[in-house]
Amino acid sequence: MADPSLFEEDPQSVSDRLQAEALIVDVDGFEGPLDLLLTLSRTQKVDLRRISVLQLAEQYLVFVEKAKKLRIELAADYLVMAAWLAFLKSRLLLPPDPSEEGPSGEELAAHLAFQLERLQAMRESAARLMARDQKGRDFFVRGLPEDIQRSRKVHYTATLLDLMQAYARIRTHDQFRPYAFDRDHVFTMEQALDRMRGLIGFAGDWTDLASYLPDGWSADPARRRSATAATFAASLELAKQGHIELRQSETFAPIAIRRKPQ
Amino acid sequence: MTDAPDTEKSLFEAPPIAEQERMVEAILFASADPVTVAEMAARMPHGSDPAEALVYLRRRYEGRGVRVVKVGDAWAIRTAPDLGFLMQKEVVETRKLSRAAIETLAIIAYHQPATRAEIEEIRGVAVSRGTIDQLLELEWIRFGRRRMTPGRPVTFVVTQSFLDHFGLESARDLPGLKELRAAGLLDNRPMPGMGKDDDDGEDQGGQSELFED
Amino acid sequence: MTDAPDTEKSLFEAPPIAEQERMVEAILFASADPVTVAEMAARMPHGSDPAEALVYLRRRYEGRGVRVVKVGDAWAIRTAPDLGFLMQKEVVETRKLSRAAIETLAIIAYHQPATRAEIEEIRGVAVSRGTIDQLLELEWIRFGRRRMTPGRPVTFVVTQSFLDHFGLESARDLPGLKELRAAGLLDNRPMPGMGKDDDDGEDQGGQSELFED
Repeated sequence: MADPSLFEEDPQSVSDRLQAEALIVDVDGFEGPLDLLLTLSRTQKVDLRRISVLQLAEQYLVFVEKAKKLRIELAADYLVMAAWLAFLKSRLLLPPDPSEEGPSGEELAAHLAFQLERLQAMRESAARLMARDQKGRDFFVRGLPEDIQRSRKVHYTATLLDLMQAYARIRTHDQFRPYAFDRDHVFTMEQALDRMRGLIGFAGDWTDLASYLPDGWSADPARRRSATAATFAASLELAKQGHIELRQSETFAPIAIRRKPQ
Repeated sequence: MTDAPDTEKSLFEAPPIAEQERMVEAILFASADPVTVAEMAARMPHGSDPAEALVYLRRRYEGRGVRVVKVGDAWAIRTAPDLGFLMQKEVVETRKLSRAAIETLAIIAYHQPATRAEIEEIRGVAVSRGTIDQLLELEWIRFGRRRMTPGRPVTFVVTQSFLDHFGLESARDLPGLKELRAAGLLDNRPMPGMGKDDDDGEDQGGQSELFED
Repeated sequence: MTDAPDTEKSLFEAPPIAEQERMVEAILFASADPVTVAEMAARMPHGSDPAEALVYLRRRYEGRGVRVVKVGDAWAIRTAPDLGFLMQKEVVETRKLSRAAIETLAIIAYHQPATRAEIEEIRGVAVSRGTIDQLLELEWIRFGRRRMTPGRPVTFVVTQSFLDHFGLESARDLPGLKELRAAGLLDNRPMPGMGKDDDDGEDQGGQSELFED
């Protein structure tokens, strides 16, 4: 709001100033430009549907001018409304230009009148609503409500989609842990080496390499193949390191190994 | 259930309607908040028809010191408004609502579902966060479905508590609603030259849907 | 007042006794605590006789769902004792089945009859007793025939309730892995050279074999 000292610099007469002040005294009391327009419209004392928007625009612009003179800072939306009303005023005053795009001044004015009427209607409705009998003021609820004792029962639920997704999850889990999968059916050379190092100490005599396959790896063909290959590779490694000797009587004959005599 | 064709008989015989009326009476007396027919049915013996019992109960309390009132799709017992003067002791001091809050509430009630932008357009001024918060806190409004327009704005609708507080059976019973609609004052009329007609159609759909019961 | 027993007449006309009865009814309804006759008289219009109104009110509520009862030297409205059962409510809470349970259920559905060891082998993790119990209790699985293998382990199969709940005609209607993949439920791509489709075929084969009974 204005600093009182501002008024002293103002060249206006006392009565002018009082009049101006009367208008803006409650500028804070207005809830935006539409509210101000609605208040100004009351001076016309007509049905809002028959209001003169041109006259209303004039009143509003005068108001804003006065506020400016008093160096009252108006919120931006008041100024936006002023600019729009100035534009509307010019449209309403000038004969319509057929080449001009957009809605006519009359259409815009009608819309403004509609907005004012609607706001007014909502105000009245709000007042009527608040005038109704209200709970806790005019009518009352049970003062001594009885608690309902609750016993809890849990109801579990799952959808078909949940079920299918769960199954898909399990199956993909199996298939897309390839390393884990490999470990199930693949006997690595490292494993074979570890195993044979522990066993060759007892292999003084020629022994069939096949007997070094780990337990449980001979039944399933895939596992047997993997274990055989790993064990054979491990035996080559051990021979290379000079720990064992290998022999095979003919092609495809069983391979035998023994500890290399020290 | 008792009206069901006689050929089929329920395993559990529903209690006589007079007994059901007593039950509904007890349930409503015991609760400070409105109770739905479904909630009553869930608590009453199998085969009970609380809706029918309510018809009798409501009639029984006509003109009495307390009344059976409908609140949305629920029911409650409330003291007769003309006896409010006896209850000074029970009066709950409610925080005084600001003018902005009252108007915002009315706009939501009459235009529901309403977006914040729509409220602001009608009032011609920004709605402060606190106003909406206050109404939400009072549980007089709640979030409705998002509007299927760009930005998918949230909407607000009034609640059962709102109906209960203002003694309304449904949002259709808002004072002057019919007149306002007839006068076109509840239309979402866009500013000429700012075609928002798509919005409009949906609005109307949403609204009548909510008001239809 | 015409019913008033005494000859003394108040300066202020007291309301008719029927009206006083309404007032007592509203006061007792809205009060959080029992109300004495003196308190009622203090709140009611001058000349009222709440004690007399109470006599009428009590009679009116005889046999109703609530009763007017004396608590010490005060009065209150209370639920009729035979309707106490209405004040108990069973709260049904809906919860999602745990991941362990849904996976176990899925395995039984796809591989039935399945033993616990088989379920554990497929899930790659132990199945807790509680999980099986929960599914049994939900009546989504039941015991099938014992497997004719060492230890004669029990098997589990899905029930009619299961089929009803999941909207299936039979467990064979469950989509196979191929279909799950087509539906985007198996979004992982197979490792090159890991003929997954063989797997699928095997599944189907295994399954139908199992279902032949």
